[in-house]
Amino acid sequence: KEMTVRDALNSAIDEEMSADPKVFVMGEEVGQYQGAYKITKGLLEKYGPERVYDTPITEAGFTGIGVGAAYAGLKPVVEFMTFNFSMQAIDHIINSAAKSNYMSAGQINVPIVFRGPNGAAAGVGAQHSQCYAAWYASVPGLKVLTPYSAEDARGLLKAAIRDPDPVVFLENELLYGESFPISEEALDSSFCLPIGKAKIEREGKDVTIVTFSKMVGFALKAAEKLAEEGISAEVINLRSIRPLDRATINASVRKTSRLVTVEEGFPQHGVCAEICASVVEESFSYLDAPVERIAGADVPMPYAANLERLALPQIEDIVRASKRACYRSK
Amino acid sequence: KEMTVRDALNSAIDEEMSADPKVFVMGEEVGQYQGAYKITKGLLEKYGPERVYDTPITEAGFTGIGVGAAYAGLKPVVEFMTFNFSMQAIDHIINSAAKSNYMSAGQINVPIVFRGPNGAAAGVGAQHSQCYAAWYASVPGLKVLTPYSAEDARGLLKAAIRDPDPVVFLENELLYGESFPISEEALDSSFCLPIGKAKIEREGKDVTIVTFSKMVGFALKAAEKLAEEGISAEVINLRSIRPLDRATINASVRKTSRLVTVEEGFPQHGVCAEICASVVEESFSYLDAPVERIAGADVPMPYAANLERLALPQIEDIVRASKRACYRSK
Amino acid sequence: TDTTPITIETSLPFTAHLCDPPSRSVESSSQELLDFFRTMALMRRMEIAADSLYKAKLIRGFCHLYDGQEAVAIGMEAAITKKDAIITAYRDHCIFLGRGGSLYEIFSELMGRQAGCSKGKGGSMHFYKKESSFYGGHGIVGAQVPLGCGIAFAQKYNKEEAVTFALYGDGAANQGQLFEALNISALWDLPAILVCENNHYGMGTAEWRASKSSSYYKRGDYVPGLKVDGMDAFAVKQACKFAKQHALEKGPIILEMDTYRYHGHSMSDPGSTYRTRDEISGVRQERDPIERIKKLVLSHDLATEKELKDMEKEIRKEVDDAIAKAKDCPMPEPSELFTNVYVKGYGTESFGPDRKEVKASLP
Amino acid sequence: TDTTPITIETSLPFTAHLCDPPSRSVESSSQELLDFFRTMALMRRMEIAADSLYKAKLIRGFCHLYDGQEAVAIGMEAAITKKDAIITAYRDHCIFLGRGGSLYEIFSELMGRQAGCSKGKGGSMHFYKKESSFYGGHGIVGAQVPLGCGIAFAQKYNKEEAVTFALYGDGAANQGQLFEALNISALWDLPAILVCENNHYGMGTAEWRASKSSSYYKRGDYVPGLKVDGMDAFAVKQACKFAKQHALEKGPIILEMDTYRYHGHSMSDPGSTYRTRDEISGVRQERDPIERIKKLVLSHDLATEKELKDMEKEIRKEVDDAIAKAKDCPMPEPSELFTNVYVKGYGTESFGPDRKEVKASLP
Ligand SMILES: Cc1ncc(C[n+]2csc(CCOP(=O)(O)OP(=O)(O)O)c2C)c(N)n1
Ligand SMILES: Cc1ncc(C[n+]2csc(CCOP(=O)(O)OP(=O)(O)O)c2C)c(N)n1
Ligand SMILES: [Mg+2]
Ligand SMILES: [Mg+2]
Repeated sequence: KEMTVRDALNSAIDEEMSADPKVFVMGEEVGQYQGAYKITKGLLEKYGPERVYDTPITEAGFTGIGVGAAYAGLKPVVEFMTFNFSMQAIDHIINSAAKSNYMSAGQINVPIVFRGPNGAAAGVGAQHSQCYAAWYASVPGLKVLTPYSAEDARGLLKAAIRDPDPVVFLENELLYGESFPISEEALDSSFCLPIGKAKIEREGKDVTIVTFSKMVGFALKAAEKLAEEGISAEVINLRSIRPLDRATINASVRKTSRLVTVEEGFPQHGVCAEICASVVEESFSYLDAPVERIAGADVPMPYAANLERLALPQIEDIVRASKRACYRSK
Repeated sequence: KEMTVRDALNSAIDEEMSADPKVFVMGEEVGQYQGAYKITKGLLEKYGPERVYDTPITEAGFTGIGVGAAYAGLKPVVEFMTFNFSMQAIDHIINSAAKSNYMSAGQINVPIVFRGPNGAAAGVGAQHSQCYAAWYASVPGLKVLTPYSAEDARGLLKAAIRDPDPVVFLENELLYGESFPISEEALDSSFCLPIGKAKIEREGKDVTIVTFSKMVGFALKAAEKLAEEGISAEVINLRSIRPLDRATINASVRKTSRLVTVEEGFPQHGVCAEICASVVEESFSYLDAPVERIAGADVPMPYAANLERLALPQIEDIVRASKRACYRSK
Repeated sequence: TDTTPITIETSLPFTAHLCDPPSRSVESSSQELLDFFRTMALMRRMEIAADSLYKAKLIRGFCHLYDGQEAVAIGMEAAITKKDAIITAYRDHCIFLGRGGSLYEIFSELMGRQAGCSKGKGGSMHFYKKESSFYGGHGIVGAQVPLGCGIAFAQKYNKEEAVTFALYGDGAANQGQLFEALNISALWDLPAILVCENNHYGMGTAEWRASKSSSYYKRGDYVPGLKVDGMDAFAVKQACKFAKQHALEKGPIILEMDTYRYHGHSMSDPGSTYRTRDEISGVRQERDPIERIKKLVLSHDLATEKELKDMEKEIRKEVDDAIAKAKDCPMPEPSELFTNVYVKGYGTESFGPDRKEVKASLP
Repeated sequence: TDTTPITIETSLPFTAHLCDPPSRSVESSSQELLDFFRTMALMRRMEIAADSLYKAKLIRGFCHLYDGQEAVAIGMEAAITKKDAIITAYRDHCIFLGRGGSLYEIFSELMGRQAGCSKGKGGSMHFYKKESSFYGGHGIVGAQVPLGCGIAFAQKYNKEEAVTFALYGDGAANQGQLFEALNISALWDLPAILVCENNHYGMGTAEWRASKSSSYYKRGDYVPGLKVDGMDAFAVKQACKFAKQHALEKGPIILEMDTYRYHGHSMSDPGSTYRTRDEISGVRQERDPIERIKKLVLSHDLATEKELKDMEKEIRKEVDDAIAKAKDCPMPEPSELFTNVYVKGYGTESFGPDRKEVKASLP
């Protein structure tokens, strides 16, 4: 059986809304328009305007309202049309949501999900292509999830909605239409994935490739190519950037002794940098080669198709870096 | 001769305003009140209300206005009362300032400085203590400077104001009142420090300690203690987080073979993580020990004095980590 | 307790925007009058004590005092129930007290002790009392307004027949997120009451220097508003009653409370560089909210000067006792550093500054 | 060129807020009328062509078309000089053309070619022409309004006697930063003109679903405003002239342009799920801005139907030629990936995805 990421997300929200009357959806165009990317399709019709709220284009205002509703015990699922626009509301995500439980010593918890497409889409230019994984994942009090497959999308979104803490849920527009095999278990309405646990997507013994979101697909393709050349790559899908599953990453590197990290976002202070630091801290003596990093180019996203391609990690970059890690040239 | 960081900043702005009529100052309480932390003291009186603007408490609005003025060729120096409030305006810093020169292929450059205290002060709690160094320094198009001493403050702020690109200038409230020796050269109105160059504050041969802002002082004190125990520590003051002076860091580590990184901000995806990644990428084979990281605790900043102390790096943490790097216990 | 009804006339008429103002005659009782006096005097004394503790370095960081503005807290509380929610900014000590918080919790929090209302983790700006619908205590100017509208959203969602009061200053009144939240609240008929505590200064900036229009009760444009003498607890009470009714029936409304802070903005501000001492003493003499109630108590023969003096002595002792007790209260346990980061930490690791030395598994 | 003066009556009266509306009689000339027709027809043709190029996958990502709204660009341009600045959102092709940009630059940018006005690096939403004071081309809803006020700030600072027009949509009109910028502009008397292009939908949301008050010309509260028939280029011209004068003398003003977009919001939106086809065709038939000018041209005997048809043919060819030329234009050089990140890169290293493979020293 197969399912698209879009349907996985849609069904996850649908099921959680049906299970818990405190769950509601808000955001720009999520209702009548069915969602700019149709993730919330059918929800308005099914649950009515008391559960599905179209907001004006005022991220600070509606995010603040969402967080306030969560203070009072509701479970909002707030859509950002893209995470680029979350910058307008970031103070509420950080100062009003992430820190409240701590500042109030546990009085005010904030069961809210902020979700939407994150990172680069295709041809949308510098202001619409940023990846916010590292920013949000740097903040204690937040949980940051990054699904890759349909199973990830369903299992993690359902877990996020049920979670009593604020969750930043970073999707990828280019994955919405992709189909993935899905198990019966994952289709069950009780299905949930554990927050904070990475998934080993492919086992291997020569090199560990750690990544998340769309790049998991690229890493898997790179692993296939590497296999053709006799290199056995283990691919780790982080699923959760915060909490970060340091144990799984380090266990894998202790086995393979080689690490390649991959992300689409800007490199400096990124997710890759943290993974490198974590492995150097915990498994330094196991490392047989420098940690390799493949990331978005250190420039704003250009529009032109050829430049855009150069600005984003490609499968061959992952292959090349993996070979370097294994001291194989060409 | 000695000078406080406050006077260094104040004189830097003053001199640049006097040198270039396009330089003006704006922010909350910067004029009549002389600045919440008195950095802009005397400027209103000296330059009048056409060069010094008190703004309403509307960071998004006045930052956007500052950036627009820079589009049109003025050189605004925008004060955030603290950088925590820059989150309200972060979209303008990232999308309107950092990316414009690129998106316009060089037509719209943005000569603006965003400055103010960053990171933890004393007893101000979770919403007023965040360090934004890693966030801003992850963004291509921005330059991010972090002065420690009075000389840094003068030389870097003057360079920032003269720079044709947007600069995020992260000060530290607890350093404002500190006095530092200052050279005649640094007092000259032509004085400027190069952007993107780190400073070796203390030479050493056994371990490299890399840090910035207030933690430079802690690292220097740690180095003294280490010296008493026969460990010679080299202390690098980054001064600039973006561009990051990878060359100076790596050269030092190639000499000492050991690295301790220190920052006050949250650890995950922080400045330390990037330094570790950079050294692992460029100088892996020179490393004789795991890279050590000392950073803010991975929690929102607590108010109580004892917890706050536990949440922030202390000199003894740096000493301990340095000894670990040198394989010395106790 | 003597609950003889008394009718009190507000000092000034209300000025209304897009609504009919309520009557100037406010229903009260002898008991309420005496309660008002006592609680306001307690608030005043508490804030003065906090000032001293700050100067003695027992309170750190920011500390924003409410003296001068007590009538707003008192009048609002008298009009509503604990099911109605309140949210405010950093100037939150007296609101917390009004919602039923204790002096001991307050002073403990201010000094960063275990018994603090936020166990010492929040500090002066971050008091909460969720059980009586007090949602803090927020440090980012303006942020509490959308948050408050969100609480109102939840009240409506849950069909609670309760409202939320979101308090903000004249400085905060220019914040864009306030206009965003107001538009949404109006579209969705949320029972949100925006209370602008206009104390005429945002830190060191006089209202007219920060606001092109300082008619804050009209700044909602299409949202009704009422201007209220915020130094008159009965005017505040009447306005809040009116606003609650309005909010339940028709959605958001703005109340502008004309008030004054005696202290500087926070402890580092002497509060006298941007306004004259004459201005401050003029307000104290002519508009002081406690003096007004005192006069009413006396003119209605509800207590003698001597009885009120005794009450004040009692209050002073109450405050001193709470401070003494709070001083004896220990600081938080070091392990508290890692609690409350999450409700559900899934046992993941969290780190102190030196992660090889201090690590915790999050509960 | 025939500059015989002609006086044209605006289709509708202006509705004013806190100001006296300008006269409905607009001064023009035969030349101007013909110019209006030609430029608007060119704009229309250009946008239709962009639509086709998008469908042929030669344009990627977002692409927001302006057809229906041409009278705003044209009328505004006719009232001002190139020293006056304009800033807008992502729906920027026609504004750029109006400021003197060429079709070749436009189509090259849309297809990501070297000759694009942003060398292919910006894309549809990020056109600029600084030499004629066009400051873009912005993708974040509302952000361009404070930016525009900042440009006005610079004009005033430099004593330039010029003004800035900041264009935004009815959806953007609720953004808080707009109210923040307006307050500051009013306090500082900035020569900023906020132009709300009310095309009645923000993406798929009808104005009344997003705005409690959709009287956008009044949303500045204390700032004057004027409601204008945005389908009538002469009404727009008159309003912009009036606004410029006002802004120079008294500070900010809001112009609400009642207009309409024929296309969907961007290319993925069919534009017909949230409005009826009847509504669209009704506007086309009764209010089309080009038809209105055409009628004026004919009724003043400035050209025959035939001559206008010929002109349209010419325009079609002009557009086709520009497209053909743009298609021949190469993509940017790969080295352009690393240019323009900074004006001054200090020779520091920048990295491609694989930093051990692709590295650049920033100029
Ligand atoms: C977004 C933001 N900007 C700036 C500050 C710093 N600050 C704290 S209080 C204050 C003045 C607020 O004045 P007002 O809203 O009138 O409230 P009052 O203090 O008078 O009660 C400022 C500028 C802040 N906390 N948050
Ligand atoms: C801050 C932000 N939120 C959301 C978006 C996505 N978005 C782009 S255009 C648009 C609708 C804007 O409508 P309006 O302001 O009426 O302008 P129009 O497109 O009608 O010209 C939306 C929601 C964005 N670009 N920026
Ligand atoms: Mg105030
Ligand atoms: Mg619109």
